[in-house]
Amino acid sequence: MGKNVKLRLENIDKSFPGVKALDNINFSAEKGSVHVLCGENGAGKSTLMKIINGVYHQDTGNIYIDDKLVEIDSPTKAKEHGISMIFQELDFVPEMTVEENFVTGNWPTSKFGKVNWKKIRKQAKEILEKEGLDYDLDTKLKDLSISDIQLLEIVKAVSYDAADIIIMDEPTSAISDTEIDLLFDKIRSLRERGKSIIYISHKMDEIFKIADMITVLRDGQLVATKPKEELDIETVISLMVGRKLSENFPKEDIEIGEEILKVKSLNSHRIFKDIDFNVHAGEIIGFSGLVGAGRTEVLRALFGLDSYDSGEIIINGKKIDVTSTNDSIDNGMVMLSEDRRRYGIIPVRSVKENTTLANLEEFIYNGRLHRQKEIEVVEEMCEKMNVKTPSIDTDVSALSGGNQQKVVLAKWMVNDPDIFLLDEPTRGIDVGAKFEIYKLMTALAKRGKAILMVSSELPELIGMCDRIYVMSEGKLTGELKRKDFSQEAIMKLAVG
Amino acid sequence: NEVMAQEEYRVAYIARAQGDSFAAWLANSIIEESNKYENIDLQVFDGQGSDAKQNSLIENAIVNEFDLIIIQPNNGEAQRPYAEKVVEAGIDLITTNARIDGIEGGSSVDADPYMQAAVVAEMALEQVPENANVVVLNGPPGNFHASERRKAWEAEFFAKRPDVTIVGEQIANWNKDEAMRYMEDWVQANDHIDAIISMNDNMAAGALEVVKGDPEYNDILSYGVDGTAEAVLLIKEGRMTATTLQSAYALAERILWVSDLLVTDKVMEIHTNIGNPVVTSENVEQYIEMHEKAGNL
Amino acid sequence: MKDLKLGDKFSRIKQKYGIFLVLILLFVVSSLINSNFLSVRNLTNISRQISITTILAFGETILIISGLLDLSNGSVLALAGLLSVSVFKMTGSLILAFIVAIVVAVFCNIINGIMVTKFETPPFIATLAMMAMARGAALLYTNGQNIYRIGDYTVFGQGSIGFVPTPIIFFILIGIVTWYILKHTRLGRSLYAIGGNEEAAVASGINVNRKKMLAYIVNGVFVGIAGVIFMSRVNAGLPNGAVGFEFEALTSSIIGGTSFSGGVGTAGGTVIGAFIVGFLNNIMNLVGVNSYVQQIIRGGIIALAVIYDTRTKKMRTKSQLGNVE
Amino acid sequence: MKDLKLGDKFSRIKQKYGIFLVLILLFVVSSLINSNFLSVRNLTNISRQISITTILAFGETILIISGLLDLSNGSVLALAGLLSVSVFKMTGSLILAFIVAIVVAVFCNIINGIMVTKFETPPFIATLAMMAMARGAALLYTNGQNIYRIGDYTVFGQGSIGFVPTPIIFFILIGIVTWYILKHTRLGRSLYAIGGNEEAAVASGINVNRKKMLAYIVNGVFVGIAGVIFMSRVNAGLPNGAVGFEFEALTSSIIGGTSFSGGVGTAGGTVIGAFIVGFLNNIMNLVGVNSYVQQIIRGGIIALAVIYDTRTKKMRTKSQLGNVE
Ligand SMILES: Nc1ncnc2c1ncn2[C@@H]1O[C@H](COP(=O)(O)OP(=O)(O)OP(=O)(O)O)[C@@H](O)[C@H]1O
Ligand SMILES: Nc1ncnc2c1ncn2[C@@H]1O[C@H](COP(=O)(O)OP(=O)(O)OP(=O)(O)O)[C@@H](O)[C@H]1O
Ligand SMILES: [Mg+2]
Ligand SMILES: [Mg+2]
Repeated sequence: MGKNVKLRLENIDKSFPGVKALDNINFSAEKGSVHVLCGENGAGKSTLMKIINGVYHQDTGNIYIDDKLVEIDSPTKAKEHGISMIFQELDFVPEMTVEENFVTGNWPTSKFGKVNWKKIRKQAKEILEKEGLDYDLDTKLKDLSISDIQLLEIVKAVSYDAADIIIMDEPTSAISDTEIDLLFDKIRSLRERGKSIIYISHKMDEIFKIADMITVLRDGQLVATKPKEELDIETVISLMVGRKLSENFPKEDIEIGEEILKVKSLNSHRIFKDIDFNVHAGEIIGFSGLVGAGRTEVLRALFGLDSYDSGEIIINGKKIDVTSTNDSIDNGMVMLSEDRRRYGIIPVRSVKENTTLANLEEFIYNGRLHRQKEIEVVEEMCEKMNVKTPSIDTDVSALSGGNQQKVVLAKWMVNDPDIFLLDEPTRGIDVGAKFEIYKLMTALAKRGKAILMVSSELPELIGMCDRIYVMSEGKLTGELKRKDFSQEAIMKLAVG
Repeated sequence: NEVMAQEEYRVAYIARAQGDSFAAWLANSIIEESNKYENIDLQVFDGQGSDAKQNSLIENAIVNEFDLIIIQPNNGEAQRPYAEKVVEAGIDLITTNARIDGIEGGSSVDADPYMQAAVVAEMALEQVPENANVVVLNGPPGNFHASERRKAWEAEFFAKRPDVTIVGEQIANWNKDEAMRYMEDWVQANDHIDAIISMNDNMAAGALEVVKGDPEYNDILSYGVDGTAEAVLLIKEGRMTATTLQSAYALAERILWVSDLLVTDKVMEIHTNIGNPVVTSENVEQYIEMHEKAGNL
Repeated sequence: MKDLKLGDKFSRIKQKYGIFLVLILLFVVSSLINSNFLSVRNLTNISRQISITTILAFGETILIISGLLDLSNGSVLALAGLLSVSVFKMTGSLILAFIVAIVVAVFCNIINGIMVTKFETPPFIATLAMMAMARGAALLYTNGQNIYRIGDYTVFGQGSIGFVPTPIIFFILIGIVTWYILKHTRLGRSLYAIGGNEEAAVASGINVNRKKMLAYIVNGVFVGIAGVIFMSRVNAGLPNGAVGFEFEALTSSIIGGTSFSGGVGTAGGTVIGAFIVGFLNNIMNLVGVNSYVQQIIRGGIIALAVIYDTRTKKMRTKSQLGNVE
Repeated sequence: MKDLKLGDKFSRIKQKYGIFLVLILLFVVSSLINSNFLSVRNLTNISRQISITTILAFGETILIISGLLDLSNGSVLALAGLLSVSVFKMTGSLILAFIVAIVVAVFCNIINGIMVTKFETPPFIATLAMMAMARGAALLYTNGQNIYRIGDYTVFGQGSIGFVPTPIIFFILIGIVTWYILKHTRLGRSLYAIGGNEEAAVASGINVNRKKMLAYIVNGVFVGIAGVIFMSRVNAGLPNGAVGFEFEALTSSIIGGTSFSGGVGTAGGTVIGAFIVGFLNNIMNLVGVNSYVQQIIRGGIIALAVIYDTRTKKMRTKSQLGNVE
C-alpha cells in the first residue's frame, strides 16, 4: 500500500450474541480522500466504525495508523490517535447546552485547570457564526430536534481540528438537501487539508457526489473496495443486496377516497402558524421543508406529544381534541417519530415486546396475553419488514440502526391505524428495504389508509406522494399536485 | 465417659439490639460471665432493635433445640407468644431487661424500668426549683423501657409538681447527637431551662454538651438512667445531677446464676430483681472505679 | 453450535442462572456447615421470616421496573396494620380489619401516585414524604403507644393452613400475582415499557400516568397485606414497627436483578434475592457468628453475589458470540 | 423579549429560583411565627446543625450527578470518626487523627468505586454492602461500646474561628470546593456528562471509570471530614452514630434539585435543600410542635417544596419556547 494510507484495518473479526457482525475485514482510508462505506442494514458498517473509534474491541485483527500497529481500547484512545466520529445513533447529553456540547470531553482550561467558560463561549459563537447557524448558546440539547442536533454534531466534528480521521455514520439521515450541500462543502475542504474521511450513507446519489473510494459490506463481509469511477449506482446496489434492484418507486394509481384527516388553522405559540391541510383515504401526502421548518412540530402536535394553542383537528368528519397520544391513537392516528431513540424503541426490551407494544389489546384474551398469537404476528411482521435479528427475543438495543427503525415501523403496522403520520420513515434504512417500505405504504394506501409523510429526501417525496405541502419557518408556503412536482418547485417554496 | 462428667448446656441469649450501647454492654457482660460456667455454652443473637427480627430469632432458637433461651425483649408484648412457644417446646426460658410478665413456666431477672426512673424522679422532686422550666428527652416510641420510665416521671414527678413547665419534649431515640439537636433549639427558644429530664444517659449527656461552658447554665440540673461511663464522669465533674445505675454486670451475674439453676434442674421457675442504685456526686467514686475496672474508662 | 460439549452446557446454565446458582451454592454450603439448616422446620422458618419483606419487595419490583420507587412501604405498613388492629379491637371482625389495612395502604399509595404522576414529584421525594407522614400519623394515632392484646388477630400471621404457616401462603400467592401481572398482562408489559423508555411508551399510546397509578395501587394492596401479617406476627399494634423494611425490600429486589434504570426485573428474581438474604441471615445465626461480624459478612456476600451475577451476564454475551457461525 | 413587563419579570424570577423562593418564604414565615428564629445565634445554630449532613450531601450531589450514589456515608462516617478518635487517644496528635479519618473514608470509597467501576455492581448494592460492612467494623472495633474522654479532639467540632464555629467553616469550605469542582473543573463537567448520558460521555473520549472513581474519592474526603466533626461535636466516639444520615443527605440533595436520572444538580441547590430542612426542623422545635406532628408536617412541606419547584420549572420551559422565532 502507498504511503498515503492513513488508517489500515487487517483481518478484523467481531461477533455479538447470535451474529457474526464482521468477518475478516481488510479496509484502509487514505489521506485527503473520502472513503464511503455502504451495505444493507445490519451489514456491519457501524460496528466497524465503532471498532476504529474504540467503542467496541475487535475479537481478532489489527489496526494500523500511519503504518504503526495501534491498540484502540477506548474512545479516549481513539481521540489521542486523531479520530473523531459522528455516531449514527446520535449520542448526546440532553442536559448539556449547545455551547458546552462543542467542547464536551475537551474542555479548554486555564493553567490551573479551571474550565475557561469565556473561551468556550467565544469558540462556540465563532463556530456558529462561521456556519451561519443561529442557535441560542444556552439552549439545552434536549430542547432541540434531532435534525438540529445532527447539524450541530456535524459542525462539531468538522471544527475539531486535531482530528485526522473523521468518521461520519449516516450524518445526513435527518437533514435536507440544502444542509447536505453545506456539509459536502465542508467535507471537500477537509479533504483538501489532507484529512481522511470515512462516510456511511444509504443515499446513493449522495455517495456518488462525495466518494473517492467505495467499499461495500454484506453480512459482515467485505465484497468490494473500488474507486468511485469504477462503479455506478446499480452495481453498488447489486453488490449490497446480492441482486439487481429496480430503482422505480412502486407508486400506483389509487382511487382517492373520503377526506380522513382535516386540519384547520392549527397554531402553536410562535412555532407554527395557521396550518391548513387535509388527507384522504388512499392518499400519500408529503411534507417538505428545510431543517427547522416546523414539520416535526406539526406532527407532534397532531399526535398529542405537544399541545397546540388553537385550531381544529378533524378525523373522519369528527372534530377531536388531542390532549394526549391516547386521543389520537384511539381515533386511529399514529405517528412514527424521526427520533427513534427517544420516541421509538424501548431498548432493554425484546423485538417482540417492542413490536406489539402499541396494540396489546389485540393479544389479550380474558386478561391474559396470548403468547402464541403474539409470536406468530411478530414473526410474520419481521419477515415482511425484513428485520435482521438473531431472534424476536433479542433486545432491540442490539439491532443495527436500520433494523431498529424497522421494528418501530412494524409496531405501527401491527397497530393498523387509519392515519399514519410518518416523520422520516426511511431514516437509516437501506435501499433494498426502502423499496419494501414504499411497497408497504402503497399497500396501505390501497387499503384506504391515509398517509402523511415528512421527509428530507426529495426523490422519495416526489416518487411516492400524491400531493406535497411545503413548510418554511413555521408556515405552509404552498401545496403541489403530483403533476407539478419538481425539486426546483419544492425548493423555491421551502426557502420561503 | 468420666472426663466429660459434666454436661454442656446450650444457651441462646437473644439481645434486643447489639447496636445499642447498653444492650451491647449487657451482652458483653453476659458473655464474660458465662465463661465462668463451664457447663454453659452461650450464643448471642442480635435482634437489631426489630420485633420481627427478634421473633424470628426466637423461632430459630426453638428449632435448634437450645436448652435455655434468654430473651431481652425489644418490646415485651410483641415477644410474648414466642416466649410462650419456648416454654411449650419444653425449653427453659428467662426474660430479662425487661421481664415479660405472667409467662407460666418462664423465669425472669430484671431491673424494673419504672423504678429506675422513679428513684431519680423522687430526687428531682426536691431539687427542681419552684416554677421551673424543664425539657424532656424520650426514647423511641413504643419501646417498653422508654415508656415505663416516662410513666414514672409522670407519676412521681410531674403529677406532684404542677408548677413545673415542660418547655420542650421530643424523642431523641436514645441518641446523643439527636438530643444535642433538640437542646440547641430549646436553648434558643427559652430564656432559661432549669432541668434536663432524660430517659437515658446518652441523651442527657447530649443535652449537657450543648450548654457546656455556658455560665448561664452552670446550675442546670440533669437526670438520666443507665449509669454509663460518660454519665458517671459528668456527675463527677458536677455537670450531671443523678442517674440510676442499670448495672449490666449485676444483671449478667444474676442471669447466669439463674441459668445455672435452671439448666441443672435445681429450680423450675424463679423471678428476681437487681437493685436500682442511684449515682450522685456523693457516691460517684465507686462507680468510676467500677467502670475503670471494666475498661470502659 | 452442533457439538455442544458438556463444559459448554454447564457454562450456559451458569450464565443464564447466575444469581440462582449463588442461591444454590449458599444452600449447599449452609447444609454442610450446619445440620439443622436442612430441616423442614428450619426452612419453613426462613420462608416465614422473609415473607413480609418479600411481599414488600414484590411491590418494589413492580415499581422499580416502571422507573418508580417506594420508600414509604415500611411506614405505610405500620399505619395500615395499626389501624387494622385497632378496628379489629373495636369490631372484632377479621374481615373488616383486613379490608381496612388494604384501604389505608392503597390510599397512601394513591397519594404517592398522585404526587408522582400529577405533580411530577420524583418518586424518591414523594415516597420519602409519605414515609414521614405515615409514620407520624401512626405514632400520633396511639400517641406512640403500642396496642396489645390483639386476640384472634394473630391468625393472619401466626396461624397456618395445613402445615403451611399463613405468612408463607400470602407470600406465595402474592408472588404468583406479581409474576402473572408482569408476565401475562397488558399492565405488566406497559410497565416494562414505561421503565425502559417513558417517552417512547407515551408515543406508543400507553397511558403512562394511569399505569403508574395502577402500579402504586398494586403496591398498596401488597403493603396492606404485609401490614396485617406483621402486626399479627408481632402480636401487637406497633406504630413504630417495620422501620427500615424499605431497604430490605429494595435489597431483595435489586439482588434479584431488578435494575434502577428501569425496564428490567422479574418476580422470580426477587424471590431468589430474598432467599439469598434469608439463608445468609439464618446460617450465620445457626453457626452463631458474632453480630458485628455478621454485618460485615452480609455486606460482603451481597456484593459478591451481585458481582458474580454481573460477571456471568457479561460472559454470556461473550461466549454466545463464539457459537455463532 | 423586548417589552418585558414587571409581571413577566417576576414570573421569570419565580421560574429561575423556584426552590430558592420556597426557602425565602420559609424564612419569612418562620421569622414571623417566632421571634427567636431571626437571631444571629439561632441562625448560627441552624447552620451548625445542618453542617454535617450537608457536607455529606455535597458528596452525594457529586455522586448523583454522575449517576452514582452513596448509601454508606453514615456508616463510613462512624468508622472513620471512631478510628480517628481512637488514634487521637493513642497518639494525642490532632493532625494524625484528621488524616486517619480521611484515609479510612477514602479507602472505603475506593472500594465503593472499585465495585462500581471494575465489577460493575449497581451503586445502590455496592454502597449498601459497604454500609453494612463499615458499620459492622465500627461496632466490632469497640465491641459496641462508646469511646469517651476525647479531650482536645473537640476542637474540630466545638471550636470556632472568630465568631464562626468550625463545623460551619468546614461546611462553607466544602461547599465552595464542591461548587468549584462541579462548575469549573474538567472533572465536574465530565461528571455531568457521565450522569447525563454515559454512552455519550464515553464516545466523547471521557475516561468514565476514572472519573467515577474520582467522584467516590472526593466523596470519601468529605465523609472523613464529616466523621471528625461529628465525633468532635458529640464529644465521644460513637460506633453507632450517624445512622440514617444517608437519607438526610440524599433528601437535601434531591430537594435542592439534584436528579436521580443524573446529569443535573448544583452545590447551591444542595445548600438550599439543606437549609429548607434545617429551618423546618428548627422552627418546629422553637414553636414546640409535637414530635409526631412534626414528622407529618416535614413530609408534607418537603413534598410541597419539590412540587412547587417542578411546576415552576415546567413553566420555564414553556415560556422559553415562546422565544423561538
Ligand atoms: N451491541 C450489540 N449487541 C449485539 N449485536 C449487535 C450490537 N451492535 C450491533 N449488533 C449486530 O451486529 C450486526 C451489525 O450491526 P451494525 O450496526 O454494524 O450494522 P450497520 O451496517 O451499521 O446497519 P445500519 O445500516 O442499519 O446502521 C447487526 O446484525 C446487529 O444486530
Ligand atoms: N422542545 C423544544 N424547545 C425549543 N425549541 C424547539 C423544541 N422543539 C423544537 N424546537 C425548535 O422548533 C423548530 C422547528 O423544529 P422541527 O423539528 O419541527 O423542524 P422540521 O421542519 O421537522 O425539521 P427537521 O425535522 O428536519 O428538524 C426548530 O427550530 C427547533 O429547534
Ligand atoms: Mg449503522
Ligand atoms: Mg423533523
